[in-house]
Amino acid sequence: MDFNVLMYILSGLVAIAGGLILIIAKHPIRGAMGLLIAMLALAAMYAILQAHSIAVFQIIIYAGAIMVLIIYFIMLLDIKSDDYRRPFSKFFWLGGAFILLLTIFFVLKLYFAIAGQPDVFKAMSLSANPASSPDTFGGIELFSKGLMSRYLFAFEFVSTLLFAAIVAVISIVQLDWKGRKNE
Amino acid sequence: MAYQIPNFPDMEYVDRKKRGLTIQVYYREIFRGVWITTKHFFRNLWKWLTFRKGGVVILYPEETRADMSPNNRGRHILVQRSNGQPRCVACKMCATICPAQCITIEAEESEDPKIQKRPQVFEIDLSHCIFCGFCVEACPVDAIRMLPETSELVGYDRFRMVYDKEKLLSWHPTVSDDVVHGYNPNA
Amino acid sequence: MEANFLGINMVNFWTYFILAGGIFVFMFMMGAVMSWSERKQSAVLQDRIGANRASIPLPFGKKFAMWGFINNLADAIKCLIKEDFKPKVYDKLMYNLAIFFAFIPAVLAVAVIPFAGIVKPAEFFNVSYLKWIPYLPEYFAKNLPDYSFKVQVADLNVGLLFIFAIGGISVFGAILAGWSSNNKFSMMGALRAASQMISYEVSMGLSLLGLIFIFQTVNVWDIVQAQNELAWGWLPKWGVFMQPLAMFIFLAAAVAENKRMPFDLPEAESEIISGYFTEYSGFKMLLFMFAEFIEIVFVAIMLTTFFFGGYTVPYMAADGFYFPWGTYVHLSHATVVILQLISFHVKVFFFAWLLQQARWSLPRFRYDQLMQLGWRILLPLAIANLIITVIIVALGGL
Amino acid sequence: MKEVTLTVDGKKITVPAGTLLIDACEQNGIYIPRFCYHKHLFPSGNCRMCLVTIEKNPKPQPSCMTPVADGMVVHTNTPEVAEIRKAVLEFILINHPLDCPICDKAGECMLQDQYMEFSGDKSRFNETKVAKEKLYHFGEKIVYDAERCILCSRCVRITREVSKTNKLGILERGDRSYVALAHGDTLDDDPYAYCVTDNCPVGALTPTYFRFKERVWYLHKTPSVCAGCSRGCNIWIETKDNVIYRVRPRENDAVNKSWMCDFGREYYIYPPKNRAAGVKINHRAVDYGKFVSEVASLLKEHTKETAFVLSAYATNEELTLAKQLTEHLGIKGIFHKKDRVWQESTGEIREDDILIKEDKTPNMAGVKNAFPDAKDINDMVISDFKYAVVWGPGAPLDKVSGLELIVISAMVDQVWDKAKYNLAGRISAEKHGSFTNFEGITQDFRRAIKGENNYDELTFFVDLLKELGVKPIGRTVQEIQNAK
Repeated sequence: MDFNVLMYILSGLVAIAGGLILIIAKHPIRGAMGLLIAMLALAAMYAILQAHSIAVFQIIIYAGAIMVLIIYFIMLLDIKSDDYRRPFSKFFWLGGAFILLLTIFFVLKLYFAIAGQPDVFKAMSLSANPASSPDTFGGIELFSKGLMSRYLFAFEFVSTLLFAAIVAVISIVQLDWKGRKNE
Repeated sequence: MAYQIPNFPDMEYVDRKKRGLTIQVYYREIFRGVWITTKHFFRNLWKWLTFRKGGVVILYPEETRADMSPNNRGRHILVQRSNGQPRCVACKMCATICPAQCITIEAEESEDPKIQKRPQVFEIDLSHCIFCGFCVEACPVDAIRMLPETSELVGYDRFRMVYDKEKLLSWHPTVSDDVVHGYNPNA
Repeated sequence: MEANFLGINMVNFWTYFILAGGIFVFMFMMGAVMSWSERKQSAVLQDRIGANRASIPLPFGKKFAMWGFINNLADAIKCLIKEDFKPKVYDKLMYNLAIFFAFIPAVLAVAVIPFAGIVKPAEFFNVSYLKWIPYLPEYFAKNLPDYSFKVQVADLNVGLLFIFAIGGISVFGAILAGWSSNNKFSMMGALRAASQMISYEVSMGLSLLGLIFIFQTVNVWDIVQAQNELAWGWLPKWGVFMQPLAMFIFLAAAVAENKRMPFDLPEAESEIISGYFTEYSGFKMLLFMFAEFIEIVFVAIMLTTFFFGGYTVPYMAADGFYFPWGTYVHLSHATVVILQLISFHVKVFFFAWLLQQARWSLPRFRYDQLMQLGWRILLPLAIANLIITVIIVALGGL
Repeated sequence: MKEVTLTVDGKKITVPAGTLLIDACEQNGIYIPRFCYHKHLFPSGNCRMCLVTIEKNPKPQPSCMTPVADGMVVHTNTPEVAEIRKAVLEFILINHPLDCPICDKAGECMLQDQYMEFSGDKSRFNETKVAKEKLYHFGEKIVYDAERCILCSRCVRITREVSKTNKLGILERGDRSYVALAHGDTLDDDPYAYCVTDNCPVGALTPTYFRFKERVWYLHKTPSVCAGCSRGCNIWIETKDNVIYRVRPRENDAVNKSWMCDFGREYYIYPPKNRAAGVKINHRAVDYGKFVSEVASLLKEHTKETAFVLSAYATNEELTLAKQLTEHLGIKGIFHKKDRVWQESTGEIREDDILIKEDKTPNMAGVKNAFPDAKDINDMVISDFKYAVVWGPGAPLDKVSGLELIVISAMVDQVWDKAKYNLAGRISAEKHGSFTNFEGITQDFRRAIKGENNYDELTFFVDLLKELGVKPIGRTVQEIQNAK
């Protein structure tokens, strides 16, 4: 067992815990904090996998910018924890069963993936894998080159998608405003 | 743009609508301000390093100001009659005018029917007092005055700041017993 | 000596453990020094006397006051033992969590800052004036003859971005503290802090982009190294010479980012009491204050590192001075490292002093002025600076 | 009645014939200064402050002695009248000692007010003032200061016309005159003695209970109704920091004019020592909510066996709720009692033909209005009942001692100690409400001081009704009065 692997598994558990908090927490701001924990844990996982630039961008963009905005707006809306307390839907059991099946599927897949390779943890460790150093894998240089050449279209296309989403949201909200004015 | 004001070389008038970039980015004024404070800083620092007192303020309460005004309104005293009783007739004019409401008076019947009324309790909470001197002006019989010095008002306990009748009478400027017709400052 | 535990090189582990601990202690001490200089420096520059009362009594009626430094000790003790007031109705978890969000980023971001150059322990102790140290010289010469390390906790490939990432997280401290306190003033402070920090982070990032273009790296170690090179044979390539405008933009943006005077709107005491930490008391309030003092030091460290050559001394290489007129002065390895450390600390102390000086000289901005400065002056200036830099770099200048 | 029309300051006014000019002016908004004239006393016309000029009259006339006449043309604001007033004030102030700082009247002194309004001149009197007796005890109740006295003779007329004891008189002549009692006499046995202090225009007569206690500008006045007897005199309760310092009559021509008896004042000023406190079951303090629910369930179970003994100290609003409660529960055994009866030993007067009534409770008429079927407690047949709600003090012990008692009272008496359920109530100075006096006049009063007990009878009945699942007629005095 490598220290990196230990930390990796730990980060993964923290990320799952954060996701659970996001779903379970009654107050939206606690949910947002759960999401933040999940984001930070994901960043830690990227960092352990030597993808330093993705880790840092994960924190800057998601944890630093988007989460701040989300919490900012939750804070401004002054939501009490009772506002969103609703009984479980009747589809709860259906959804729960689906999630359980999914979990079992992934656990099994993981088990079969690891079972065939006794050195899987060693392969993940830094000392045993000199090929994956920042200069050859996760560094800012390679990241930028990839982003600006091979994945440029996808990157820009995603931004168009986000733009479309923003326009859609604004149009929906404006429709709502118009409806309210008529009331 | 900034304009010099005649006779006041240090002051500048800034027209808000015509502010130039130098003013808008604030850096020029920031450096000017920091330059002034830095001059003070190093001047005082040099004094400290040469074992002199850097600040112009006093080390209260060890030091008292030599230039304290003789009219300074410090702690209160109650003026006494020749027999040591306070001149105060417990009329509560001072308590009424007091903006800080720090004076507590309880009256009682005096043995002397000419005096009739005297204070049983007379307390000034000097931790509330704002030293405005209204009580001195309101007093119809010149029974309360204020001394210039204040240094005794330092204490580690707020209850120490409540001056009762005995404490206020501990100063002994006895004056004539003529209650009604004001006071003679030379008495 | 290549001991391994869970795949960790134990020599490296102990080196960085001691280094990280040392830098942590350094930041704490600087925080204490700042809280002292906040009092004493302000007093001296305002012709006052300043803190001088708290003292440790010594025999013969003497008092050990240390020019008011004991006040810090008294403050800490007081804050530890005094009653911890809490709001009547508040979000307990967030209220307590906010302190960590405010305090940890302040000390975490220093991890990528180099405090000195490469140190070779075996060579380090091999100088005449360090011979008196027992055991260590022999130990390093015998066991680790070739071992060397950088005086930097984490030499990250993305170090500069890491600083921004941590800076982005530190907003949560203010937001959560203000929101969870259930107080209008705290809330106001939190809103102000959040919008101010988001706004100024843009200008701060853009001002540093020029440097990244010139030095072609975001690795902090490489940036510092690049600043030790000479332009035209005589001028050190310090950020302030390469990017003078960016230095001013960065200074303003960093001070605003850290909510310091003259941009301390989030805790403007004349308007909103203590802003987002109004409802904190005792040791919790002390931690907020301490985080703020540490942030001053961090701004000073960033200025030093990115614009004033970091730990480097002009014209000094790893083996001595190479002056532009051709003179060469040989220095031993230990001397070089010590000079680098001194250089770094002198610069940091100077900028910390300067920031305090500005804090006690300047009046607070109005909130609209603050936003105007951020978005309408600093941001366009930073962009213009960036464009010019890009053009010059593209044309192959410098 | 015949009406006359006259002109005052160019304004035509019409008043009944026989009205005094000073009253006619005041009814029409023209205030004429006065010292000796009092609305409810026979005018004496000795202070000369109310002099006005009447056309076709060679000299200014005292308006308090002049009945109106048809076609009269009166001037009250001419320079001549102002000069007269200044001269009169200067004359009065010649021997007035001006010891306002130690005078209890300062702040409500007619001489101060009228000097500030009509004179404001500096004293031209350089000679020595006449020294008189400063401290002269008219018994234990009243202190007389002859120096301050302006000899208006109001006090003399009060003893002559109101209390009809004729105790006071003015002795000597000129600047030696003073008010005095007969040798060896006191005002202590005059039941209206304090009225002379209220109506003294200066601080010459001061009541000992208030002497030097507090300056009058600190006092907060609350309109109230005296609960001392069924007359229901209108009073001002004057308080500071939740302490009653002084009680004075409030003018009401229909009930008490400007007077009230001394027993009524002492009823408020000397707080009773036997005040009840707390909410108790079996003499142990319990939660108020628990008390209400237990009493409610008890009353619900034992409706037929419960006697409901009303208090004549209760306000009309409380009685309204009590009526709603008894009607809802169907309690048949309702009795009224006299909470306080006259006792000769206290020195109190049983009844006189001025104000004091024999019925020493304030609201017996209200009780009889609300519960016309209620019987006197002395007619109660004990064997019919097992439980009794006793409201107010003074229930005869032999009637209720065998029952299980729920006592709601502001005072501790023998019944209070015998009770299983105790709830301490409030006295009338501590609550809002209204009393109906023996003549059937219903008068509102306001709360003057905050009582030590958190619960008054009104809230208790409201909570009891809520506990029983009934919507009360109103939750506050205002709501109940509006509902009626």
